Amino acid sequence: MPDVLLEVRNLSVHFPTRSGVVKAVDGLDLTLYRNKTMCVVGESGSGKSMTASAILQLLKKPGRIAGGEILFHHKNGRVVDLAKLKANSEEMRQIRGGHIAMIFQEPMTSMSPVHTIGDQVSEMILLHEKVSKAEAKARTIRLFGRVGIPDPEARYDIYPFMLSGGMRQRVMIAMALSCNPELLIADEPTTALDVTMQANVLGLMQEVQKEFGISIMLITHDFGVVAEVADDVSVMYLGRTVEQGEVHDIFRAPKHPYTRALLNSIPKLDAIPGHRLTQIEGMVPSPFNRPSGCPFQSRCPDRIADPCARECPELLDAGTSRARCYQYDPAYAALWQPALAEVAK
Amino acid sequence: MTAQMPIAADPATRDNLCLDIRDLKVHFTPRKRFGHKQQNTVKAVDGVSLAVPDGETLAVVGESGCGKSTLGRAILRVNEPTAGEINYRPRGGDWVDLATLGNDALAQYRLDLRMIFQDPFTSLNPRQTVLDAIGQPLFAHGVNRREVRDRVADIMGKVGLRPEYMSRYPHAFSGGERQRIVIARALVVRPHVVVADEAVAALDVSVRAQTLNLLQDLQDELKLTYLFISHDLSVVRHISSHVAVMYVGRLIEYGPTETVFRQPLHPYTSALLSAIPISSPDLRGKVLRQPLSGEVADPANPPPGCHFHPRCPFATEVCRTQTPATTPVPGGGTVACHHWAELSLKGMPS
Amino acid sequence: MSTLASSATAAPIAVSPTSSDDSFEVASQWQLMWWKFTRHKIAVAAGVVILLLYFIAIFSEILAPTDPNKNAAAFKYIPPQGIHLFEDGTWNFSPHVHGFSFKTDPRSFRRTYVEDPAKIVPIGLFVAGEKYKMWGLFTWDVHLLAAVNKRDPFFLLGSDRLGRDNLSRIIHGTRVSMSIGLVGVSISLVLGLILGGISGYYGGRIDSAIQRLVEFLRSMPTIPLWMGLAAAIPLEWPPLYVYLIITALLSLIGWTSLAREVRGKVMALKGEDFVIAARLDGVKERKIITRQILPAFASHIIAVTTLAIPEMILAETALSFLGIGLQPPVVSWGVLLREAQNINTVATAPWLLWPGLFVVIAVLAFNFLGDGLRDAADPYS
Amino acid sequence: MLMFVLRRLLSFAVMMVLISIAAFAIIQLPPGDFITTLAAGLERSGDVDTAQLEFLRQRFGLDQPIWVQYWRWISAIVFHGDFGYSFMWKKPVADLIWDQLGFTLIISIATLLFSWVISFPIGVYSAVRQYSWGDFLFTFIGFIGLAVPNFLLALILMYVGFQYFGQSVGGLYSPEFQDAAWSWGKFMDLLAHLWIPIIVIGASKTAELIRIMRANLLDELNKPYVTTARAKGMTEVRMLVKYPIRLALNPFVSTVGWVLPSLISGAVIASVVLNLPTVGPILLNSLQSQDMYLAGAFILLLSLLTLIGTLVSDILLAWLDPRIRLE
Repeated sequence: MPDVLLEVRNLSVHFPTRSGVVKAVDGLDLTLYRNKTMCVVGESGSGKSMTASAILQLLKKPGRIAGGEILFHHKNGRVVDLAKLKANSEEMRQIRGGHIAMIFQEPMTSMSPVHTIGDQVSEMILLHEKVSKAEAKARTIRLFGRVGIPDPEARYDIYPFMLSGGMRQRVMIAMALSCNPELLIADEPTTALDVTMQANVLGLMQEVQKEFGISIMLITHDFGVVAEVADDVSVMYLGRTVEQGEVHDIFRAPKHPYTRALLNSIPKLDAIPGHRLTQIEGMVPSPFNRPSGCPFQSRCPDRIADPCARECPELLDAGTSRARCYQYDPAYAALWQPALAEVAK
Repeated sequence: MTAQMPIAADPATRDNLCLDIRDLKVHFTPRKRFGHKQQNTVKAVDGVSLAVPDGETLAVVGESGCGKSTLGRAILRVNEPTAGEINYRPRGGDWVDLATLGNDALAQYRLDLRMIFQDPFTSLNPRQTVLDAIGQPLFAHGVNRREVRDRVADIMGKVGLRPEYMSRYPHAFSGGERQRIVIARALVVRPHVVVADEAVAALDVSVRAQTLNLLQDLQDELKLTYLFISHDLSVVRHISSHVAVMYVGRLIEYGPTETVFRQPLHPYTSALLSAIPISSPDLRGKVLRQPLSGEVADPANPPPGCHFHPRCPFATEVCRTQTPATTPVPGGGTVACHHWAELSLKGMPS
Repeated sequence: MSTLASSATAAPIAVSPTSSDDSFEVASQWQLMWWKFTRHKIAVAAGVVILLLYFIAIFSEILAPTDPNKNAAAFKYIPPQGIHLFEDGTWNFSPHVHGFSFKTDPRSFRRTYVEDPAKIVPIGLFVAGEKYKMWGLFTWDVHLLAAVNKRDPFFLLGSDRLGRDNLSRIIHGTRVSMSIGLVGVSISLVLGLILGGISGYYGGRIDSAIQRLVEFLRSMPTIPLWMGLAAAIPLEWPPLYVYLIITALLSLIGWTSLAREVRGKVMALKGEDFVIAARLDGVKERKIITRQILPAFASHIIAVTTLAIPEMILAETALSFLGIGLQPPVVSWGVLLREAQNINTVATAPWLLWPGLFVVIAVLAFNFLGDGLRDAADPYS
Repeated sequence: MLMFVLRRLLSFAVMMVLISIAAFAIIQLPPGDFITTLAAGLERSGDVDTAQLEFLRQRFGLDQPIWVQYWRWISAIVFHGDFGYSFMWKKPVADLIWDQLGFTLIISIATLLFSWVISFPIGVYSAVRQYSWGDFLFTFIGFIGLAVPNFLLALILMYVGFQYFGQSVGGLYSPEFQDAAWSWGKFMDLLAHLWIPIIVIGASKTAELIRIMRANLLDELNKPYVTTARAKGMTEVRMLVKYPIRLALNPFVSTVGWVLPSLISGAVIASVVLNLPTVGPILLNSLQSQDMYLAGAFILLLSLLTLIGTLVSDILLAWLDPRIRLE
């Protein structure tokens, strides 16, 4: 039985706006294990980044956690509900950086432009550990070397604008690793990078995961990234997890119609060039205008009006993975049997 | 400086082309500011020769700063070429060099060569209705309003938008729908060549497939030629028949997509291909990565010789001093590498 | 290059066209802005105040109880009178104010006025009073609210050292002060649009030249500069000339901030994809400027212009207050405040500070309105 | 950094030349030359000294072309510190201006510091507690501060002081120190009087700076690096001070470039009302009586002060911001 590190249960994040409350995250479930990489995949508006901010209580105003639990399992077995902690409490601040570190999409704007990179990294060490400044600096330089920044000693005193995008993201990774966290949340860490840089940064993340023994929660829209690094996958659509499972299972046998459609819609290198892509009809609904019932029903090829328009079921056992679809509800599964038989033929 | 050979100089092969670009250069010289050091000229496109086959899709790939967007924009004369030829052959017409045409002479070809922009939010004027946006080229060329309405309605149907929405403003549409409007604006004049600059990069995954399918359908229906500029190699492999790889302003490899992806001849192409994320977790560990060290060179201050030599594992003395010539290779492609014949490089990871 | 669709494209306002709320979809930019503006209650109220001030400015002859330059040696420094609607002690409707009698302080021999309830000064609406030339076109004598007998003292806001009616002077001053803001800003706007537009559109050497000029003008301390220039105006020039010259002087410096805004906007817009698209579509350059670029920042410029008007008003007030701006007999709020320059005068006749209140109200209203317009100018945020 | 300072110094010099031309042009603006004006005045008073008039004409080269006149004027200033002659005071200008300029400088800089010290914390408070009651209150006060012209504020303060406290609030000293030599007592007396002009001159700029600081900080608070800093586990206060406030300081410091000119401008007007011994009253006087060398000297020197202020703020900004410093 793998060791659970973080459990998110029925999490909701709400954004009150003039035109009504946007439920950016709406009843989300997620389980992360120690030493594993969990990829959270979704399109814009799926609430994946919001989930990451909610875990560390870093939501931008007026967003707030409207319900649910975020259970963090300490090494000693103690379990804390992060959703109940005050955003600026001592305990939350210990968690941030100390137990859960985070890196972001845009490494340029994620760092202060007027402080040296060395200062910004060693500051984290000084915040969480009782070490001298010299010690923190020495450790920072070692980390810079580890994440592949050439000539780390000289780079300690330079500013972020003097580095390339890939180098900046390495600095962010060094910062995240500096206090030996148990979990690294990476929000689209390679989206702003070129493909060669992306490969390097992903490779680095995989290396340090093994070396430091950490879990990674990687948020992305790119199934290629998922295929590269994930152990587990959680697919999100309009604020909900629609499918969660082991990466090989998800790729081999996606269970939720959305996952299936999404995987089919990506041009693959091993496919015949120029073939027609399987496309998902329609557009992602606006958060103000989400369909009732299953959020995907407006675009779902397998939709059957009766159960799908009802309130969506929980994540159900779908064999190799768990999916949030009535097809896997024993009470309704029979409705899809003829169609599935058709597909099987 | 070694002259780069025009690649499609052979008149026999020129028959099936619609664009024949020769030694195109687009240089940006920052204006000298008083009391400041004169900054280096940025050679965004530096001697690119390229043949675009008629009715097919040529993809231009490369990392950010390689000059692929500038190349596309120079062909449409959004950026003025510094030197070189942009030979274009209209349907049933004769070759003409777009690079040297004056604005008036250019105007008629502006309807033949069209552009699709990357960001559907900035490429539509928020103050124009869909009708005015799509119909803009028609209005500008004096087509009467009634006919414009008909043609806009027609093209809206083709790109999958309901013609009833033509009096709406862009803010009423989602990103994917806006991109359809942009596509409709490019196609309403029945063009010949379409330059698509990262046309699907800003779109969501589920919308991207729709848009790529749409582009392919329209190509078949309207016999379009695409110049497809992209950084996404999986998309490029999917959509293009030929591919041109650029590095710091220069074309380093060109050829039929399948050939280039399976058997790249330039070390940079090979490295680029090896960096594509795998498409299935089953392939983990089966793909040999060739991580590139260092950074993309600064186009204002590129290294001498082959611009790629500081990152190239095969670089020798000649690479550091001499610019490699563009050499035709078997299979109809070209490569600009001193050592291509001695190397045996790996293709795409699958 | 790879700005992928994670957050940037998630515009919360982009409602899918399947929605039934059609008014939003077909609403033009101006409509969206208007909707947004009307949500800004303070700005709407400020807009009403400004309309009211301009109404006063347009109809000042009728609204003023009397001629602003009519001297009445007998009624110097009369304090403001209160209006009584009914005949004293009864309910007979008979609007009036009380007259005055003198009282001399036996020790200081200073004459003071004491309201005398016995003296009734009847007042009325649309009374025939002092004759005036309406808009300089035709002679008329109707006043909205005035003493029935035009020789009677009627000073709702008191009188000054020459016994002139403070209220009438303020109302006429409104015309001058409010129009100077408008005229001055119009000149600035023309200069700012042309120079800023050229600077932003063409760039290059012209741009640097204009930018240096802007920097130069901005680094001058404005008041001494204005003072120097204003003092050079010959005293014997007719008031209208002085008015125009002063306005021109104010806008000579005021255009720089507008030019900066215009330049920034034009620079950003000329590289916008939709402008390039228009050019590729074969739209003529002139039409690109008038149809694509100008409308795109017109709303913003209106907001900035609105915010520039109060600065003009303040500058005119300051110059006139110092005595080097507008000269009597022209009345502006600044000219009026000049009467209150001396602390002893203010102590005896604090009502002479009333024009100051008008300045403050006008400036506040323009600032609130401008802020509201600026917020509304970008309907997507 | 050195290159940056050198470049700024160069443009400073160019600006100075342009401003001196502008100041000279203003001197020349009134119709006729001032000797004629002077002669007319002297004739009326009856003591015409033709020799002196001729000397002046020679001295300032009034019979020469305009650029020669400019050169004589400016070269005398630059090389000999000779600003010309005041006909009103019948003294060389150089003997008249320094005290007033000194006071103008003291008051302007004191006001600048006052505005900064007040507006910085209030701006920070308003941004961090956006839409709180305190924020609304300060925003409202800020708007009032913007709308009240400073001379009106001076008049109101004087009126209130006169009416309710029975004391005059003008001037910089109490009567007993007016002509006294410098002493500790006089200095304290100066400080006691200085606050009124500072409030009068600084009110509207303080209001403006509050708004600027608030807007700057709100911008910074929305930037991703703030989230990064929070994600490190910093306390809110420490995070605010180290990052967003530090960054919002940059545009705030650069405001000195235009705040100083407007403070100097404001000091000129307020001094007329408050009867302060700054440049204001004497400049106004000289302009009204067309004592042009005096006026020209003031305009020139006030502009110089302004330019120095801008220069200092630019260098300060470069020192604060590595992106400029290391360019």
